[in-house]
Amino acid sequence: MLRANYILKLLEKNERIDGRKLDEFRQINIEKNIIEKAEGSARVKIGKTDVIAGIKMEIETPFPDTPNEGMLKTNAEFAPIAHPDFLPGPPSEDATELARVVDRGIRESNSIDLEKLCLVEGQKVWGVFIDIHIINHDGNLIDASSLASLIALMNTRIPKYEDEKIIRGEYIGKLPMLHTPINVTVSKILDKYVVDLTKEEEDVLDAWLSVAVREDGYICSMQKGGAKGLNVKNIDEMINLAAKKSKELRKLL
Amino acid sequence: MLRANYILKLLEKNERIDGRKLDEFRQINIEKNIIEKAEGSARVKIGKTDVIAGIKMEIETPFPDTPNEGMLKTNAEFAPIAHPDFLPGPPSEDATELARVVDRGIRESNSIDLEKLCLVEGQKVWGVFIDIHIINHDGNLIDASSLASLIALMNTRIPKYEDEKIIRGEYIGKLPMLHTPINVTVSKILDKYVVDLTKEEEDVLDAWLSVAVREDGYICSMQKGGAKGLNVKNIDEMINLAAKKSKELRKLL
Amino acid sequence: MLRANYILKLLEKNERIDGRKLDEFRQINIEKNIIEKAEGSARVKIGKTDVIAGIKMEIETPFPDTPNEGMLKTNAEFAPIAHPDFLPGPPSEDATELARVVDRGIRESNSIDLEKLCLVEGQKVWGVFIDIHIINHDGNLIDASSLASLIALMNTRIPKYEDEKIIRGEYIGKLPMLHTPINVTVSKILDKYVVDLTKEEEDVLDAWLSVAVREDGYICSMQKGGAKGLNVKNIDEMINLAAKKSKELRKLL
Amino acid sequence: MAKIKGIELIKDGKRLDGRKPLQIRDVEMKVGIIPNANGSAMVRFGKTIAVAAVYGPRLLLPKHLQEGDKAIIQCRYNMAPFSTDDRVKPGSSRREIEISKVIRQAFEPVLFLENYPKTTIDIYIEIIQADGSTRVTSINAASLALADAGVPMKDLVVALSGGKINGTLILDLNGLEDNNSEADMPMAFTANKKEITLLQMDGELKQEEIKKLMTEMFKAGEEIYKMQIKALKDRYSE
Amino acid sequence: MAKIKGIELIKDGKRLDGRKPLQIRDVEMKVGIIPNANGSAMVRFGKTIAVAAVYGPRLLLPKHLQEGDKAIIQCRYNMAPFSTDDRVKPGSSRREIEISKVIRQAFEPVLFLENYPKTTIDIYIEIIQADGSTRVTSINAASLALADAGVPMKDLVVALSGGKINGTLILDLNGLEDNNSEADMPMAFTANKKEITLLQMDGELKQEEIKKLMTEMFKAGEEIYKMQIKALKDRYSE
Amino acid sequence: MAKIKGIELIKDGKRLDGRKPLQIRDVEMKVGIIPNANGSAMVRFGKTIAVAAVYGPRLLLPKHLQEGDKAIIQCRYNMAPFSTDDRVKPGSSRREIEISKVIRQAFEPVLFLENYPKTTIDIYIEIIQADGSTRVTSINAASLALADAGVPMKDLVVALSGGKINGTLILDLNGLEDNNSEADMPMAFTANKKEITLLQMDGELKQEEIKKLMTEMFKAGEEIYKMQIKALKDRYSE
Repeated sequence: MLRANYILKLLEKNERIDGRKLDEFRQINIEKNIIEKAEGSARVKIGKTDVIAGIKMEIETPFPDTPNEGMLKTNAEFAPIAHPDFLPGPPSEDATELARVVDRGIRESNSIDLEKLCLVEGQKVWGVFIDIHIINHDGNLIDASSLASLIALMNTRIPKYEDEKIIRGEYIGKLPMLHTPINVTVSKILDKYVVDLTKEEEDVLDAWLSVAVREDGYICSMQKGGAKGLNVKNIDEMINLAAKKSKELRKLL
Repeated sequence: MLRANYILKLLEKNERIDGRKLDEFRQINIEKNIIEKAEGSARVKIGKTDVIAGIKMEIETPFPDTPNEGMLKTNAEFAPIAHPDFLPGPPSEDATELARVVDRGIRESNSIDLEKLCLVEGQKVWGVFIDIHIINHDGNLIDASSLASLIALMNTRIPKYEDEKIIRGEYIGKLPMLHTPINVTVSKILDKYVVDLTKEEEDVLDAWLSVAVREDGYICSMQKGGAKGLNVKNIDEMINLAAKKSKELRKLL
Repeated sequence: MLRANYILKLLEKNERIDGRKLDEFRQINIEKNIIEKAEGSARVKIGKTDVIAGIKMEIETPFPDTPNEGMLKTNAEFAPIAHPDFLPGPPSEDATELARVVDRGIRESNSIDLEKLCLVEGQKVWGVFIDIHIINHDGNLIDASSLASLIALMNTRIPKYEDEKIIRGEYIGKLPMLHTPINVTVSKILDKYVVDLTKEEEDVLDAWLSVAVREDGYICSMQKGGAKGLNVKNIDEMINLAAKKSKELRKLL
Repeated sequence: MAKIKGIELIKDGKRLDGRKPLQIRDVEMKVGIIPNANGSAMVRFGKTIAVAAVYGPRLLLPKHLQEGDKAIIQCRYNMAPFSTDDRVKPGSSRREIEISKVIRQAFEPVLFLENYPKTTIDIYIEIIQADGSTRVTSINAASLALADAGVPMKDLVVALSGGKINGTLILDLNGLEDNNSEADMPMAFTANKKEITLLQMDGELKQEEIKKLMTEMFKAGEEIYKMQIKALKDRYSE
Repeated sequence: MAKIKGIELIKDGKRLDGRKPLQIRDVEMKVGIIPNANGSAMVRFGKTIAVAAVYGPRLLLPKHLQEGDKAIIQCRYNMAPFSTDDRVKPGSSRREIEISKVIRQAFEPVLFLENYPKTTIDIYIEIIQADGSTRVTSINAASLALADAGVPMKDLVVALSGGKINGTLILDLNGLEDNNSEADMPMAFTANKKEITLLQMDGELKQEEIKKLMTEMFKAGEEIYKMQIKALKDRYSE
Repeated sequence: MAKIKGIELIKDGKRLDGRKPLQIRDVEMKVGIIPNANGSAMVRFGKTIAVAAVYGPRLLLPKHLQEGDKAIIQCRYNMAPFSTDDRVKPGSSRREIEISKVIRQAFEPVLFLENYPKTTIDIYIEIIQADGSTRVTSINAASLALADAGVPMKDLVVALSGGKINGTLILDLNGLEDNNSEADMPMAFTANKKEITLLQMDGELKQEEIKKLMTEMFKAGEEIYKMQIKALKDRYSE
């Protein structure tokens, strides 16, 4: 509690416990293609937060109402290595939300050209599986996971498919990408807007808004969280800040 | 406990706490086709007990030993809205029993002409899914659920099936029904036979016998419950009462 | 604890609580084909330990990398009838290990000629399901279960398969067997090697080594267990003892 | 045992396995087969084999499940994967959950649960082979297992199935009969007082048929009771 | 309601169900429909029907889940199997888990949780029929159920969805619109203070469109709020 | 890495990846990679990458799982969905449950569990990429993570796999070799005392071959031990 009070006191003076500005991200470190067995992969570290996204391509039956489109499935695991509170077992509510927010950012922005992933209409399409594995949790999992997933997708290759078999290790080309949404989560603490919270900052936030911004400026998904409300002005200013920060993050792609 | 004693004391005098006669049902209220999205549906209220049954028609693979018959599957959910003791989670033992008793009444009386539900022998048949949703539980769930299921089935329409797709909202006719079993549960409390127990009456019962009676007088299924035994005379008299009450309930169809 | 100390004290003098020698099995009782409905079955009692293995043959899709081989699946259930500590529910860690150790002994020794179990390459093969059911647990479940499984397999008949249907009760021949691995588990207690432990002996063991020995002397699988380590000399001597005892047990086939 | 269209289950007054309508199958009962259990028994009706074990009364944990003024009965009926024609997948099906419940209730009337507060009496049943009438075979096994465990009972519980095939009332349905019968009626009752503690029925029966069938079932139950008594005596005279 | 390629959802300024872009569907609200619950309500937007029940504040068990200084909210949003075109399999999907979470958070800001330490306030929602906008319909139902339960609230919570079809901003998406929209934005807010307690968006919107849409949603929210008040009055004047 | 009929895994004394029979792959070890954990490490053998984290000794809850006189070890070995050719479905397979158990037992002999009653030492392992020998790679990572956590150990645990391909004894099987080998023998042992704490074998080996293989594995284990020591020194000299 003393720590929490200290964080709040500093914020009142527009200061943060690690010396950052309110709208400043921690250092971001990106490694691409770290998993040879995956069709695409990326590891993103934002400060001490450490996330791996791996992409597997599998043959699936398409959904009946989109018979000529590939499928996208996103899964997040809060591996128990990553935080003392993470326990083995089925995905928690938070892991489920994380996977769905990342998924929507990518899906709703039409990042992947799913129509190019159809092999036999109504019968066989490529399934793109995004698996997010948290290695260390020090806050801002949504932005780190979204970024890792996007970069992994951008580096994903489609394997050869011959005689009803996937030939792993041989590729016919890259995953066709149409758009690159960047997710930025802005939090409100007291009357301040803050980005890229550490875990201990997250423990004192009032509300957060996660915004996926496309390269053309379109907003493609939003999710509000936290135990307090936000007014229209808050939302507007938080989207502004998210849009601004998304441009900075975009340079990392 | 005072309440329980009071109920028992009244029963000794052939009286019930809500003024009903021992063989008298509470007021029954029936609404048909309340769920447009379902192929059939009914809501049955017996006193404060409130149950919805919805029928969904889906394409299924038939069982190997009945390759030209449709399938019937019955499921009951004790939705946590319905009683303070109902909790979210997989079906309880009681919900499982309820679903199976309702299912057997309908299945064993040959209510549905399952042979007319075959599309391609051995490959494709209509599956008839009865889903029972308890909205408020004030006793006698079996009779209420059985009645709701039967009425829902009687109002079920078979959707169009074209090009391997179900066309929801367009129908080719009604579900072919052969029989209409009515389920009546008779309980023994002390040496009395009582029908349509409220929840607080159920808490003091000795034993119950649920009997499905067909329009031609045949008994099609029975289930005994409760922590005490019944002798042959009890059973005989309870079947008598169930048969008599089933005729009254049949008028509601 | 007194009992445990007594067991240990006796062992120091090379004696066991039931009068056996350290390398002596309890009486082994074998019944074959006790389950008519199973394609093969055996019940093995070693002292008070009582195990049934049943074999079911089912049609399966082969694994993609072995399209013309049958499949082997082994499952063990610690039925709650068998011991006060066994509770209903999904397989425990120990039951999982038991199933996998039995499975490996049979699989790795190429006991079954799986290539002869292919019906349609890449599409239909026979699946051989070994189900181990513990009836009473008084130690040495691995050896008893392995023996029961092997004998059940040796007595398994392949059902007729016609018009895409298994004709149960009619058979086309025996399951083709190539090898007969015998599993012997040797335990180390203090500095002694002991075989066929009872449950109360197992509670005081230091380490165990389970060894599957084929009729040609090849070792086909090993598994070490227990909370203490073993040195190379231990391992060597324990394999020696296992090999020796396997010859005795082999006479029971 | 599949459903077979138009199968004739009774010819010249004999069932397909040669039995007369009211004849029960060859029965075997053995008490005390599981050394670890407080009580146990195996009962076989024809090819149907049930093994029952009783553990308890023993302290029920976790505490919040305890009843302060009586014991609870926990019952699990389970089919071994190899017990049927097609392999049974491990894990409780809805059928098994329901049967576990009705078996538990078949014993509630005869046990002195109020004598063992905060405890559980666990009745575990494994169907080793299933050829019809498994729940009633289970009840006979559990009845013996409870007696073997020394759990005081007001009366032994006896169980069997009755039914109707091709218009004829029969006793002790086998699997083929069960799947093709016009009616199937399992029943359990106390051996002496004839209190019915389990009764289920599926199919089509007139009320008179039910009465008639019950009368025959009580009669046959006398025989089953004698076998139970004999099995218990054999156990204690070992 | 499937995704349909190239479907035109708006023609001559009218939506396929005849509504104007900013018109919400026929709404029905009924409070107190579940006698067993501490509070309950049914809310219908067009064909979408949500039933909510509130139990509590009641003691939370087991103990280790309790919060010493406040109540927790437990929320479950569940779709009835028959509520949609294709049957929904029972059991919580990932979608239902996420929606349960955001609905719970939609009420956290308005409840005095610190007044009820060690308890839980359970909000259970059943979607009886789903034709788009189910989560916002659920929130309106839950808001009424909480009021009916007498759980003190800082403000009622009002919810509706906005979106964009064929370039036009609309309110209250039905199922067909939801599945074929360019954007879908559910929102919940406190009726008087206009504090937004749930906000989600999927699709493609410019920031100005979001602002414009929110303005319209607040306006329509006034109407929904009036309906809530009326439904509560009807309940108490019964 | 599929099973391939008739594959020749060794030619002219060289394995398909160019290694000599008794040569282990390129190894990388890094300690302290997970800031939140009490101890952590990454170990890579060729393409096989394991990450281990240790939490504890920490109080074990709920209470009824505690051992009054010692700590328990809880171990979970888990494969990341993207770690293999075909995606691994999340959730513990039977293989993972067994491996978790044998890894746990590989450490029981070296920990002073009696010093930490009522606690748990949690060893969590994630396989980030799998190319054979994952369980022994995991043990090397867990050994370093335990040391990094400051959990006192009698000795470091060293692990590697041995096996036989085309009649030749080899060390450190990769995935292709594992799936097509004549024998696969993972082993873990204490670095100094050479106490074997994990030993498994699948395949066909003569007893002399097992002895010979173990001798080579102990030799190679010396090298792995040196790498462990170096990785720990690098950590503390950061």
